[in-house]
Order: sequence, then C-alpha cells, then structure tokens
Amino acid sequence: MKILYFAWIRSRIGLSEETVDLPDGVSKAGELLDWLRGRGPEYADALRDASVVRIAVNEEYASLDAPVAAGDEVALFPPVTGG
Amino acid sequence: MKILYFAWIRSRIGLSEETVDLPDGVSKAGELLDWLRGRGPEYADALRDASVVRIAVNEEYASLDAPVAAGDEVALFPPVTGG
Amino acid sequence: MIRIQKEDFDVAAEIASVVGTDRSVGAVTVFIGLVRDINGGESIADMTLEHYPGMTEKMLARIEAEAMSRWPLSASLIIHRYGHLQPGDRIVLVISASAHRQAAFEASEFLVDWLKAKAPFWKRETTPEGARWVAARDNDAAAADRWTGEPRPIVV
Amino acid sequence: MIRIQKEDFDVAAEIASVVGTDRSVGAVTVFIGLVRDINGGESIADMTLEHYPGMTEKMLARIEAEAMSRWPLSASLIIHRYGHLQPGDRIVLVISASAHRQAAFEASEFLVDWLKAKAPFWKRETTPEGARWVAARDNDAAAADRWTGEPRPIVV
Repeated sequence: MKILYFAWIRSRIGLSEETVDLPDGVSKAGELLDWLRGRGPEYADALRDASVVRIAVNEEYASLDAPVAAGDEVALFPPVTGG
Repeated sequence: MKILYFAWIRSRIGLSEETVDLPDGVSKAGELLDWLRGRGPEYADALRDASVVRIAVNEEYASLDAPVAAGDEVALFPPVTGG
Repeated sequence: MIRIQKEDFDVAAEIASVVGTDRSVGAVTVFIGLVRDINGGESIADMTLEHYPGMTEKMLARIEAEAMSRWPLSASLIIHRYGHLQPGDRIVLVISASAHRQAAFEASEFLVDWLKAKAPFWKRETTPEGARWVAARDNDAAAADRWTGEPRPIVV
Repeated sequence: MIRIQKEDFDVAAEIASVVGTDRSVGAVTVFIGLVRDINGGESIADMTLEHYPGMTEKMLARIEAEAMSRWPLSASLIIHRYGHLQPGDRIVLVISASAHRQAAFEASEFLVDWLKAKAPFWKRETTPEGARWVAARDNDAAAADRWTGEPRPIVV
C-alpha cells in the first residue's frame, strides 16, 4: 500500500510518500489512521485531530469507514486551500 | 423644448429630433405624449401603447406624471435592449 | 470607469488597467457579451446598436457608482459598444476587481443586469426576413429587480 | 477543458480558445484568482502552491463535467497553477461560455466554489513571521454547499 502525505501533514511527518504492507487488522481508512498514529510521535502529532485530516483512497475522497486494501494508494492531507 | 426619438419610435415617426414650443396645457410628460399623438398618424402609431414608451426628461427616466417645462430635453424610446 | 465606443476593446489590456498595481486584488470577474448568430430562432446576419449619447454615460456612471457603494471593489469597468456589429463581435465588457470572489462575482452580475435594464441602447438585427428591432426580454427586468431586496452578506 | 501547470496563462488567448468559432455564444464569464500581498492582516512576500498530481486532474475534470451537466454551456475551462508565486501573480483561471449570461455567471461561480472546496491544492505563504500553511476558510465550504439545493431555473 502506498501512502502519500501533503502540506503540513507531509512537513510534520517529514515524508511525502511511503510504501507499507497492509497491517494486520486494518481494513478501513480510520483503522489505517490509528495504526499510523502508533508509528511515532511525528505521526501522532500530524494525525492527532481527525477533523483536519482528509483522506483519499485511489484519488477519491473517502471517509474513515471506507475500505482500504493492499495495492491501494491512500493520501492524507489537510483541508484544501487552492483557488 | 427639444424632443428626441430613438429606435422604432424614431423610425415610425420618421424623426430623430425636433424642437417645439411648450404647447398650452402641457405641464406633465403624459400630457406631452397626448399632444404628440395628435400631431399626425405616424405619431399616433408610434406612441399608441404607452406601456412600451419610456420617457426621459433631461436624461433621467421619468413617469407620465413627471413635470416638463420649456427648455427641457425630453426623450421617448422603447424599452432598452443593450448589453 | 465607463466607456462608450464604436471600436472593439482589448480584454487583456482592460483587465490589466482595472487591476493596475493594486496587490490587494485577489479576484477579478469579467463578463463579455457577444453578438450571437441566432436569436429567437432566426439567423442574424448583422446588428446595429443605437444609443442615447449623454444619457448613456450618465446611466452607466450611476450603475457603476451603485456597484462601488454596494460591494468592496478595488475598481470596475464597463465598456459598451455601439454602431454596426456582426456575429462573434464583442458588444459589452464588464470587469470587477475585489479582494475576494463573492464581491467580484456579485458586482459583475449586478452591473450587467442593471445596464441591460437601464442603459439606453437598442439593438436592430438583420435576419433573412429583413431588419427588426430586438424586443426587451421580461426576464432582463426580473434579473435587474432581484438586486432590490436584502443583499447577501459579504464575507471577507 | 482543464489544465494544471506551473506557467502563467494568457487570458485573452484562453478566452479565444474557449469561444472558438461558436457563434451561438452570447455570454462569456471569466474568473481570475490572484495572489494578494496581504492575508489575515499579514503581508505576504510569496507563496508556494502544492498539489496532488493525478487526483487534482481527476477532481477538476469531474467539477467541470458537473458544471456542463448543470448548465447549457458551449465550453468551459479551468487552469490552476502550482509552484512558486508572488503577489499579483495569477493563480487560477475559470471561463464559462453560454448563449445567455445567467448560465455563464452561475457556472463560473460554481466552478470556483467547488474547486476551492474539492481540488487538492495547498497554499504556503511567506510572511514577516516566517512561512505558514494557509488555513481553509469556513465560508469556502459554505459557498460550495450552496450549490447542493434546488437550482435557480435557467431562462434562455
């Protein structure tokens, strides 16, 4: 599974992209977030407030309940500010 | 008093502009319209339907009740279609 | 700024002059009205725009002043052409510049709605059946009237 | 049409390409978003726009398709820049072309509202206190949401 980070989530984690094996017990986006928070203090800090974390699975906006699977591209980013 | 005609009111009357002495008994725009209608069949035809005649006195939209006086510039035209 | 002219205008140059060097401008909205090749189901060969010199300037200046008083605009522009035009030709240009987009969009829509309802211009079209004066559309009056109620609050 | 690019764009050339030779177009509306030299009371020296390549194209294409399905448009265009920008620089261009102005205005406003709420771009500004990520504005979400109710009837 490829995970992408953007904007201040990217800066806080210090990574723009990583590839991980789908962890055991993770089948939904929210579970993936919980698992990532446990990877280290920079992850916990960047992903602490779920209300400002947007999730996209395979380039589509997704909720915490959305299914995730090995091979998916999951992106985590703050609310968008283009335009 | 200068009277200007525009668009199809101008074409029907066959005049774009004329200067008339303020007729006796005319002190409002509606009275001027009535007087003009009596000047000939082309005037009567052009000004028959007051609902499609717009009046401007000294370059300001005016109602049938608006006062008109010698020296005024009165314009008669159909609803505008610019833009 | 308002201009009434026979000649075409340069949209990019006009946008640049409206924005100028004002770096507080975050949103520019532009409306361009063009001559269509069909109207009311009839094909249009060409068009002549007549206007009332003097009153036209006065009305456009007043409409622009009204927009400037209703919205926090940095600048705005109305250019309206008259004379002989053909399908595809530009008739009118409206530009509004503001810090944020809501004011810029609303102001341009207002300027177009009010100039269509109030500025003394008349269109005469040539169709295969001959020339005809364009009739005013009821919904242009309705579009102008919708600006008389309570304004939508401006969020800056 | 949608484009995501680092380079600036030529507004007049883009308008010409949107209208093309379609003489049924009577109304063109344009929105240009610019970098402001002040935001939230702080002066802005420059800005960097980050985006999510792939998802950005997908979202903008979907937003444009939604506008084309809601309004009778002849054509539309969204160009969004990314990378390093300075105050006064153009960020985004939206163009809508239609027979009549109501559709063109509403479509451009919709396109801007939805791209601001949905397209994955993020702005980072440099202020005298250092660089900061721009926070999303609540009223951008509200502006996007107002298009979910019943549409205003289109009069043609």
